[in-house]
Formats: sequence, C-alpha cells, structure tokens
Amino acid sequence: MSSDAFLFWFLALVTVVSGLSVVLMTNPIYSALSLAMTMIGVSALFVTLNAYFLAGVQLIVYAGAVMVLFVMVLMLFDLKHELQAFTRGRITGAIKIASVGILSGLIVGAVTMGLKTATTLTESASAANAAVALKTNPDTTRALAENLFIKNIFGFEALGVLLLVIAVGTVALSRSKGGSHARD
Amino acid sequence: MPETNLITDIGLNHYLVLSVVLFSLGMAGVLLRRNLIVLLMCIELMLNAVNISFVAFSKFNGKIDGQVMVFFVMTIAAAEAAVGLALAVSIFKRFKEVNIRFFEHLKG
Amino acid sequence: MILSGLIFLPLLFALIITVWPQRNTVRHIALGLSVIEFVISLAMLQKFDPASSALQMVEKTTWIERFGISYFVGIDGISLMLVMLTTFLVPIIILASWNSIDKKIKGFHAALFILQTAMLGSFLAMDAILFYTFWELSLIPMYFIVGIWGGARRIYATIKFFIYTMAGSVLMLLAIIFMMRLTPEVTGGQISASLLDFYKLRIPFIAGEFFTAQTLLFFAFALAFAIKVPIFPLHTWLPDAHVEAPTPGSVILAGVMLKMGTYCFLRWVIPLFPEATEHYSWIFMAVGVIGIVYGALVAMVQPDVKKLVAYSSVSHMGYIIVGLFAMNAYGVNGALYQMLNHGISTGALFLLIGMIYERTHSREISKYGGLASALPIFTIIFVIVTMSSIAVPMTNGFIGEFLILLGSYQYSPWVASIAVSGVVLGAAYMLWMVKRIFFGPAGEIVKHAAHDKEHALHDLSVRELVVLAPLIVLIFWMGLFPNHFMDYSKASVDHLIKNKMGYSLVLTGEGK
Amino acid sequence: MLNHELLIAILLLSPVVGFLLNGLRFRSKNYMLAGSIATAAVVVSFVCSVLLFLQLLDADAEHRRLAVSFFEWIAVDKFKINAGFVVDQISVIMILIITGVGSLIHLFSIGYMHHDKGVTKYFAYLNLFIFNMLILVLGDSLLTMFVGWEGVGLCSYLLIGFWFTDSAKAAAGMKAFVTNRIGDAAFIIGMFVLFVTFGTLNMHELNALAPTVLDSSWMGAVTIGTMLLFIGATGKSAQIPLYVWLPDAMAGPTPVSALIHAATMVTAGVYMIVRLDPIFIMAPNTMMVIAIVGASTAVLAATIGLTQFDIKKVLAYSTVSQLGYMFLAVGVGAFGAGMFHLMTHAFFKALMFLGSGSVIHGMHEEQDIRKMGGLKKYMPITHFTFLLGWLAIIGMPPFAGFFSKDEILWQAFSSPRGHWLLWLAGVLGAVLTAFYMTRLMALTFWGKSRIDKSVHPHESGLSMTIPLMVLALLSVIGGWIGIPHVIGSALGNIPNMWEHWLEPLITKIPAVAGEGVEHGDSSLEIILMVVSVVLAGLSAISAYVMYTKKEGSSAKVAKAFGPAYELVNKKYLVDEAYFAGIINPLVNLSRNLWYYIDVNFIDKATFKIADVANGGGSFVKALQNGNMQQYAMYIGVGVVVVLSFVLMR
Repeated sequence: MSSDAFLFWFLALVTVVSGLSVVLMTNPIYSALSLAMTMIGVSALFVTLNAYFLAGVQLIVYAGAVMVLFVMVLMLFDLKHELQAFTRGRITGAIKIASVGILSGLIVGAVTMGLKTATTLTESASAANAAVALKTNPDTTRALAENLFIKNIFGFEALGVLLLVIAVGTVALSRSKGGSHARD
Repeated sequence: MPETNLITDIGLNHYLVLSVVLFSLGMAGVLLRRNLIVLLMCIELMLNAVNISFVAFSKFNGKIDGQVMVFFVMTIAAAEAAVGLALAVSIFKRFKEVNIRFFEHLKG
Repeated sequence: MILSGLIFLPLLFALIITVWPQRNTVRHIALGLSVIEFVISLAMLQKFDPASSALQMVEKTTWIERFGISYFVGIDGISLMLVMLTTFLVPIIILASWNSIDKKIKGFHAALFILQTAMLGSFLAMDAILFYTFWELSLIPMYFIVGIWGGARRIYATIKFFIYTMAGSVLMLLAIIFMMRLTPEVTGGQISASLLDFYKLRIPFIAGEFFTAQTLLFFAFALAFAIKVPIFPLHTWLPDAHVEAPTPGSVILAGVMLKMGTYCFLRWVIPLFPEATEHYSWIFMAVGVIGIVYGALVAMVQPDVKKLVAYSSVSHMGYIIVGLFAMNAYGVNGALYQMLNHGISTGALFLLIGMIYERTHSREISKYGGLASALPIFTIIFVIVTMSSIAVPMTNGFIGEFLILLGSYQYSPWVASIAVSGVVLGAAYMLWMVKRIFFGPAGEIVKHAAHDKEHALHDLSVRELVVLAPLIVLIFWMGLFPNHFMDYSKASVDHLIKNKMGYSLVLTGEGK
Repeated sequence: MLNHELLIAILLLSPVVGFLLNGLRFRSKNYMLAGSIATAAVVVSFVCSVLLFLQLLDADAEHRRLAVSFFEWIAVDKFKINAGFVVDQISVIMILIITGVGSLIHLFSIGYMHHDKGVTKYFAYLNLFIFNMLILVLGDSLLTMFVGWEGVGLCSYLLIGFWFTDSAKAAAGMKAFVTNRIGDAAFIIGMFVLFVTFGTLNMHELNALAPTVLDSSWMGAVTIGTMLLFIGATGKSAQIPLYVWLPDAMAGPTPVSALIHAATMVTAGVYMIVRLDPIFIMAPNTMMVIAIVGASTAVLAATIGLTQFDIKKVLAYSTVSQLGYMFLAVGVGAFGAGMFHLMTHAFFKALMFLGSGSVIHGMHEEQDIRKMGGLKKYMPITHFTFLLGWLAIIGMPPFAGFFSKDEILWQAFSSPRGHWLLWLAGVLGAVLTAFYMTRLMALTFWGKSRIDKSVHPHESGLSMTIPLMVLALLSVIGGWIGIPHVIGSALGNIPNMWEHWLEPLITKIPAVAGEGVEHGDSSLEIILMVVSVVLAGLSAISAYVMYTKKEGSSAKVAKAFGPAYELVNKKYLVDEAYFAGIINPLVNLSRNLWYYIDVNFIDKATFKIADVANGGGSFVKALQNGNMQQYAMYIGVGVVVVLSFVLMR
C-alpha cells in the first residue's frame, strides 16, 4: 500500500468517524468539536488532491472562523447535554433514515455504474495529459488565481458584494429584538 | 487494462464515495437533529462533502474550474453560517429556545 | 385610434382617480371623465357605417409575434350597441352611487373604470388571447366591487361568483389554445390567435359523435359563456352576487356583464362552430325555455326584492338564449335588442331598488306596503320600468321579446308556446311585487317612517331623477322607434344569418 | 275638409296631450281643471271622429277606407310593421263610440270624482286609456292592434287599482292584468301562426289572402291561429274561462267600469274577430267554439247575476253575459249583428253603469242593493234614465237592445253555422237577463226603502245627469239604424242602414245547402222574435212581483234551491277553483323549485365539487405542518424519486 493510499484511507476514516459523531453527539459542543475535526480532515484530503491553496483556505475559514463562530454561539446559549436531541415519530423517522440511506445507496450505485465512463473519461488523451499535468504540477494556486481573476472575475466581485450584504444583514439581525412574530 | 486494486489504487471513485458518505451523514443530521445550531453544522458538513467531490473532479479531469467552484461554495457557506447563526441568536434572544420543533409557524 | 382610446381611456381615468388629491371632489371628477368617455363613444357612433357588415375602425398591431397574438380590435353592428350601453351606463352608475358608496371612494371609482376598460375590451377584442385577457380582467374589479362595498354575505357571494366564472373560462382558454394550434392550416404555417383566422377554420364535425373536435370546442366555449349569461342550471351565483353587490355593482352586473356572455355566443360560438350550433341548438333552446319559466316561477316566491329581480334576469336571459339559438333574423335581432333592453330596464330596476334601500335599509318585500302614498314619483317611475320589464308594447321590452318569440316560433312552435308563458308569469311576479311593495295599506316601514321624523321617506331627489330620466327616455324611445337602434345592427346580423356556415368578416380601417 | 292623415293624427294625439298635461301635474287636486283638460281632449278626438265619419260618408261604398302610416315601427327581415292606422266602416263606428261615450263618461267623472285626492291622475289615466283604445281599433295590423290591446289592459290595471291603498282593489287590478296576459300570450302565438301562414300581419292583406286557405280542419294553421286569437279575446272580453277578472274589476271607480269594463275595452275581442272575419270564416271549427263559448258565457254569467247583491257586480255579470251574446253572434257568422250589439250595449250598459255610479254617489259609496230601495223618489233623473237602460237590456221593443239582441238570436237560429240549441241558450240568457235586471231595478229604485237612516240620498249634479240623459236617448234610438227587414218592410220600407253600411266589409258565410234556414223565412223570424220578447217580458214581470209586491218570496225561492243557490251565489266557486287548482299549486311548485332545485340541489352539487377541492387542500395542508425537517424530508424523498427514475431508466 502506497503512502497515497494509506493517507486516503486514514483521512477517510477520520472524516467519516468525526462526521458521524457530529450527528450522534448529544452535546452540541462535542458536535462542534467533531465538526472541526472533520474540517481538518477535509482540508487534508484537499492536500492529497493537490489543492494546497484550498486546503489552507479550508483551515482558515472553516476550522478557524466558522467553527469559532459556532462555538461562540453555543457558549452564548450555554447549551448542555440535550435529552431530546433527535426527532421523534416512528414513520417519519423511518422515512427520513430510509431516504438518506436510499439516497446514498443510489449515489454510490450511480458512481460505481459510472465507473467505466469515468475511467474512459480520464483515459481520453487530452484529459489524461491535463490530469497528469495537474497531478505533477504542485503550483495549482497560480492556475486557480488566474482562473478566478480572469475568467470568473464577475462572480468573484459579486461574492464580495454578497459578503458585504451578509455582514450588514447579520449585524442588523443580531441587533433586532427577534421580530414581531410573537408566539403568545 | 489491468485489474485495478480497490484498496491501493485510489481513484476518483474513492473520493466520490467518501463525499457521498459525508453528505449522507450531514443530511441525516439535518433530518434527525433538533438543535438549531447542530442543524447548521450538519449543513456545513454537507457542503464540505460536496467540496470534496468538486476538488476530486478538478484533479481527475484536469480542470481548475472545480476548485474555483469550491472557492465560491466556501464563501457562500461562510455567509450562510453567519446569517444562520445571527438568526439563531435573534430567535434565541426572543424565545430562549433552539429546538427546531418549537418553530412551526409556517404551519398551513 | 378611437377604439383604443375608448378601451384604454378608462384605465387612464382610473389612474387619475387614484392620484387625485382631493377626496371630496373625486365623484365629480369621475362623473366628468365618464361623460367624456360617453361623448367619445358617441363620436365613434357617428363614424360608424350602419350599412356595412364589415369590421370597422380596425386596429391591429403585433403583440406576441411568436404565437401570432396581436392587439386587434374592431367594431361591427353586433358589438356597437353593447359598447354604447357600457359607456352610457357608467356615468349613470357613478351618479347613482353618489351617496350610497361612502367608503374608499377612490378605490370604487378606479375599480369601476378598470371594469369599464375590461368590458369594452371584451366587446371589441378580435384576438382570442386579447379577448381572454379582457374577459378575465373584468372579473377582478367586480370581485372587489362586490367584496368591499357589498352586503353582509359579500365574501361568500364574491367567491361564488369568481369561482363559477373562472371555472368556465379555464375550459375556454384550453379551447382557444387548441384552436390556435389549428390555425397554421389557414394562415400558411403561421400560428395565429386572430378571430378572423379562427373563422376561416373548418373544424371537423361528425353529427351524433360527441368526441369530435368541433363538438368539444363548442361545449368548452359554450360552457364558459353559459355560466356568465347565466343559463339555467348554472345560474345560482347570480342571485347571491346581485343581492350582496352594492347598487352600482348590481347595475353593471345585470346591465353589461351578463351581456358579455350572450354577446360572446354571437361573436364566438355561433360563427365558429356552425354545425355544432345547429346540431346542439335544441339543448340551448331547452335550457333557455326552462330558464324562462324556472326563473319566473322562482322569482315569484322570493322574499327579497333584489333576489326577485335577479331571478327575473335569469328569465330574461333565457329569452336571449332562445333568440340566439333560434338562428334566424328575428331571433338574433330580437336577442340583440333584448340585451339592450335588459341592460336598461333591469339596470333601472336595480337603481330604483338601491334608492329605496338607501331610505329604508330593507329589501324584504313583506315589510313594505303602501309605499305609493309616501313616494308617488318613485312609484310612477317604478311602474314604468316594471312595464318595460314585462314587455308592455310601446316600451323597449316588447320589441325584443316579441321578435325573440317570433324567431323561436320559426324554430319550433312548441318552444314559442312554452316560452310565451314567461309573458304571463313575468307579469304575475312583477305586478305581485309591485302590489306588495307599493299598494295596499301602509306596511311596517311606511308606518315607522310616518312616526319617526328621522326616518321620514323623501321622494326622489333631483339627482336621482337625473339618474333615471335617461333610462326612462330610452325605454320609450326604444319602444316606439326601434329602428333608430336596430338599423345599426341589422347589416351585421343579416350577414351572420346568411353566411352562418361560412362566416367571415371584411375589415375596414379607421373611418370609412 | 281636413286631410284625413292630419285628422287621424289629431284624433290619436289629443288624448296623449291630455294625458301629459294631467300626468305631469298629477298631484293637483283641481278637479275642474283636470276634468276640463281631459274632457276637452276627448271631445277634440270626437270631433275628429265625426269629421272622419263624414269623409267616409262622402266616399262611395267601395272606397270607404282612409289609411295612414306614420312611420315604420318594426322592420326585421320579412317582418315589417308600420305605425299605420285605418279608418273604415267598422273602425269609424268604434272610434265614434269610444270618443263619444268616452267624452260623456269624462264629463260624468268630473262630478263623480271631484272629492277624490288623485283626480288629476285619474283623468290622466282615462286619457291614456282613450289613446290606447284608439290605437287598438285603428291599428292596421294585428301587431298595432296588439299595442292598444295591451295598452288598454295596462290602463285597466291602473284604473282598477286606482284606490290602491285597499289591498283588495290593488289585487283586482293585478288579477285583471295577469288574466289578460294569459289571453295575450295566446294572442301573440296566434299572430305568429298567421304570420307564418300568410306572411303578413296587416289585417287588410290577411283578409285578402283568406280565400287562399285550403285546410279548414282542426289542425289547420288557420284554425289554430284563429283559436289562439280567440283565446286572446276571451281574456280581454271576459269569456269563459278567463272572465273571472271582470267582476273584480268593479273595484275601480264607477265611470271606469262604464267606460272600460262595459262600453269599450271589453268589446275589443268582438271587434278583433269582426275585423278578421274572412279569416275566421275559413275556420268553421273556431267559429263553432266561439259560438258555444259565447252562448255558455251568456247563460252562466246571467245565472250568477241572479244572486248578486252588489249593484256593480250585477252589472258586471250582465256585461259578461252580453259579451257572450256578441261572441255568439260572431260565432255563428253574424258579424254585423255582433257589432250592432256591441254598439247598443255600449250605450245602455254605459248608461246603467253611470246610473249605478250616480246611485252610489248619491248613497255615499253604498253599493249593496239590499240597503237601497225606493230610490225612485230621491233620484228621479237617474231612475228614469236607468229605466230606459233597463228596457233596452231586457230587449223590449223598440229600445236599442231589442233590435240587436233579436238579430243575434235570429242569426243563431238561421245562420248556416247556427243551431237551434244556440238560439235556445240565447233565449234562456235573455229570460235570465230580464229577471235579474228587473230584480236590480226593483231592489234599487222601487219598493220600500231599506236605506240606513244615516244616509241621505240625493240626486247628482248636472255634469253627471247630462251624460245619463244623452246615453238614455241613445239607448232608445240607437237600435233604429238596424231595424230588421221583416219589421222594416212591415213599417214601410225602412232600410237596415247598419247592414248596408257594413256590407262591403262583412263577409257572408257561404250558405250550405240543407243547413240553416233560408233568409227569407220571415214568418218564422217573427214567431221567434215574439217568443223571446214574451218570455223575457214574463220573466221581468215575475221578478217585479217577487221583489216589490211579495217581499220575502225571493228568500223562499232561494231556500227552495238550497245548495244550488249557494253555489250560484258563490259564483260557482270558479275563483276558488282557480286558486286551488292553478295558482296555489303554482306558487307551491315555485317554492319547492327554489328550495329543492336551486338551494338544495344545484348549490349543494356545486358545493360538493368545491368540497373535493377543499378536501384535497386539507390533505396537502396537513403536509405543511411547519416542521422544517419534514420539508427537508420531502426534498429528500423527492430527490430519491427523481434520481431513481433517472437511474432506473
């Protein structure tokens, strides 16, 4: 087993286990910490896929900023272990789990069915060359930047505007008294 | 084409399957959990799962666009988390409650 | 441009009304604007060439090119008088609602003008989609007029009215789309929604088989219009809508909106599906005749005077249907004339009932009695209108009813024999109502008014007389000189009757 | 000489002017002004009528026809009706009666109505009536006639219900209108039948086309058409089965009863048939029905008249009975005789109604003859004129009624379409008439006074007695223009001016060999005449004895007949039968239709359809439970479904 393969299996295990614990932990703090672990695993997976810049961003944005946000909010609410962490209802619960299961089964089935197509795709000459180039060339960051700032500059700028709006909106939301939708 | 070893030859499919598994976990969490914050976390999980498949496609197809898309997704995810949490905070301030079953105002 | 002007000026008026700054002059402005509209329609009448059966003052502009939908309006003898009726009634309605509408005045007048646009558009549109747009548009202001300014059960009535009419139009829309898909046969490949192209279609018809294109299309259209008219088993929305509607709403509903149904039979159903019309005319004859008798019988036992008049409308509309489907010159001319008559005399009846309701706040017949001593002028006018409604000669009602009966006699003597019973029953229920309200010893309301100074009954004011005078003049004018009115429509109706198996219209542009 | 078109225009419009002048100031209580305007309007019309009559006299017999068409009224396809009017031998008689008797009655009304609050309105209505009646008789087509036909019905409605605060009177007006409408509906269909058969409604053209009729059977178009027209006539002229409105119509002011319900309007049916005689002759079955209905009405109404105590009701039933005579006449083909009786009846019945009006006026609105008696000394003029009218109606020679009634009876016997049974019915009617009219005279004017002490009867003023006197004169001499040949030749060649005048317009019934009696059989005619006069005389004498000499004997007779008397007194319960058999079931049916079909079937059915939509909505609504996770689940399930559909394909 090559190091590549070992790395993949190890990281897969880490992400799946921590992902599972996000769902299963009844204490939200543990869920948050597990999610942080998952993020780190994903970031490492990015590295195995030669996406170094993204791996960094993943760490900074997710494991850094977003998770801190989550944890802070949790701390703010002072949430402890929950008795009713999961929804009730036999039928709906069954349907929920079944739909998740069937969905994942279907996707996996689709992936395996599409195996041949995928391999032929990778083996088609130009794609293969490009893939090799991408595999071997560690400098994907430059390529990413070029693509981002030339081809997708409009989307990039739009995202900037979106983030501005979000920032303003978030501030406005958290300053509000929770709306007028009184329950009583 | 020689027989590929499922364990040692890591290809696109491995990443995709991993992505699916993570996505399903996230989805199960969204469907099953009751805590609003945890729900948001599970959504993050789903988005990350998708990101994995994007990057994997990007690598195995030799196109950088996949990574660009991940970049966008991350931005959106961060924004969504911010707004979602802001909402959660504001709701919590008003109702002292984060259980999703509590918020059924959309009942028809 | 005059037709477009007629159609869209009211829309502009509605806009002016909504932004008008002074609340207390809104009525004056609305009245003035509606009179302007009427004067324009008179100018149009002046330009109209009564000798020609062609579609006149045509305007056609492409609207949605891909589907061959155009803005296409034109006028001929069939629609002319109904357009005149519409523009004529609106000022009267505005003047009649001077005191009775006291909330949301701006909204009311704006709705009225939008309604006028929609009605005129429905009468003038020569493009199926354009027509459908106006047809549906007419529902919305009416919905608000009944729903906002109506009586106690107005919400029930509006929803019933809306759903009934809507249910019919859906089928019609389907039929229109189906026919549009057929048009490339006659236009050389281009899809078209023009009514004139529809006229050219020869839709296959097999007698006796229900599931053929023409039969199905015929019934799809006929159902939509039958609900609007309304024809006998589909009439139950009408009494509710009338009872709950405010007076102006009742007048416009009875005066013009019901005519949209009958007019469309003449404009769409009969020329488009001649074989099906001929083959299934017995159904409409039957329901028409049943409507005449049934409406009259049920009207007789109504405790509410407005409901009584509403059921009398069902009876009168039965006459119109019988006249239309007799498919001969007498029947169709009579039906067209009866549409005007009904608009005027039933409109006047609703106005009168509205006026008395303003004074007594009751519509229950049993509470009245002896009103003739208290309100003599009112009584005289009411009796005149009643006479018009029961078709006494020298009033307008007689000409229409007589011609319709003559037409139906030519169709089948039996139909005429049953339909003529409406003449007797009509007299019975109307005069019984008149007797119970106006004659006899003073009833509860009159007695109450005699004791109570605050509720004393005042005879008609000058404003109310001005409202009624034109209607009374028309009742006699149309009864004594029907040719002054009928001459405008004769050419078109003759053309329709003579070419019913291959109807087409010639176009003439603006002017002559 | 004035142009006849102008004359006809003035003739028609003068009452309209009167109507408008009075109608527009209907609140006024100035009875003198209102009465003068109205009377003047009718007098102007009368002058025009006389001038027109003189014009006709000038013309030679074949061209006595003044036609005018003012404008085209209705013109649709082949159906063309002009506002056209014709003055000819028949209609000129009618307009003379209408405007002549009409002016007298207007004059009478000034005195009779002077205390009434609505006097101006009353005169407006009267003028309107005259206008409509003139249209009816002058109209050159059936449809123009129908305009007047309905118009007079309307005026009748307004005048019967003139004192509308009395519920019963308003109801009587309504009853009259609706009953007339039943006839009118048949009239309309009758017009259609004739129009479709002959292609015209112009009466001149119809009459000219009549000989082309081939099918005279029961189902022939002409028979059906004329039958329907006759049903129309039964409505307007109060024949079986539609006569019920006329007795109730006495609720109106008495001059109205005289003008509308005795002299003019109710004779419209007879007039219509006479106008269309060639057509009716082509339908022998219809004629037979007319004769039978006329004869039965004459007898039936007369029997009811025997038992009534309201002075106007007696006269009303008498009118119905006399109208029956006229129909009997036209039914056997004696159109001239029918018209003749129409005219004489107009004179003497108007006289009697006005006389009764004078009595009622003098008695302060008392109408019950049981509370009268001995009025002779209080009201000499009224009594004397009434007496002449009485003699005329019971057919005593040489009063007007004798000549016309005798002519009808003789024709009923001798005409090719006559029958001895019809004659017998006629004689029976005459005997009954003599009895109840004598009873009326006896109870009202003769015998002992039964007047209430609080009432002080007085003779009426001049405006009321002058019309009485004029009409009395006419009742005496009115018949002399139609003296039968048998008497005329006996008295020295007095010509039958009436017959001569009408001859060009009256079609003779083609004699059928072996049927009827030869016209020249004068001895038989005299015998029959004597028989009927003697019988009527005896009947009158017995009534006189019974009601003035032997008081109380009438009660004994009534007792002897017991239930039969009750039945007759209650008018054979016809009104009750109509109510129980037709009107109430119809109202109940309507209630049930409304309740069961409209409210409980159609509405419920549509609600059911709405319920389906509503149920679907509730089902979908249950899915929208507000639980966000449920929604997410739906998304999941949806994705699964779509994805599996895509993959399994």
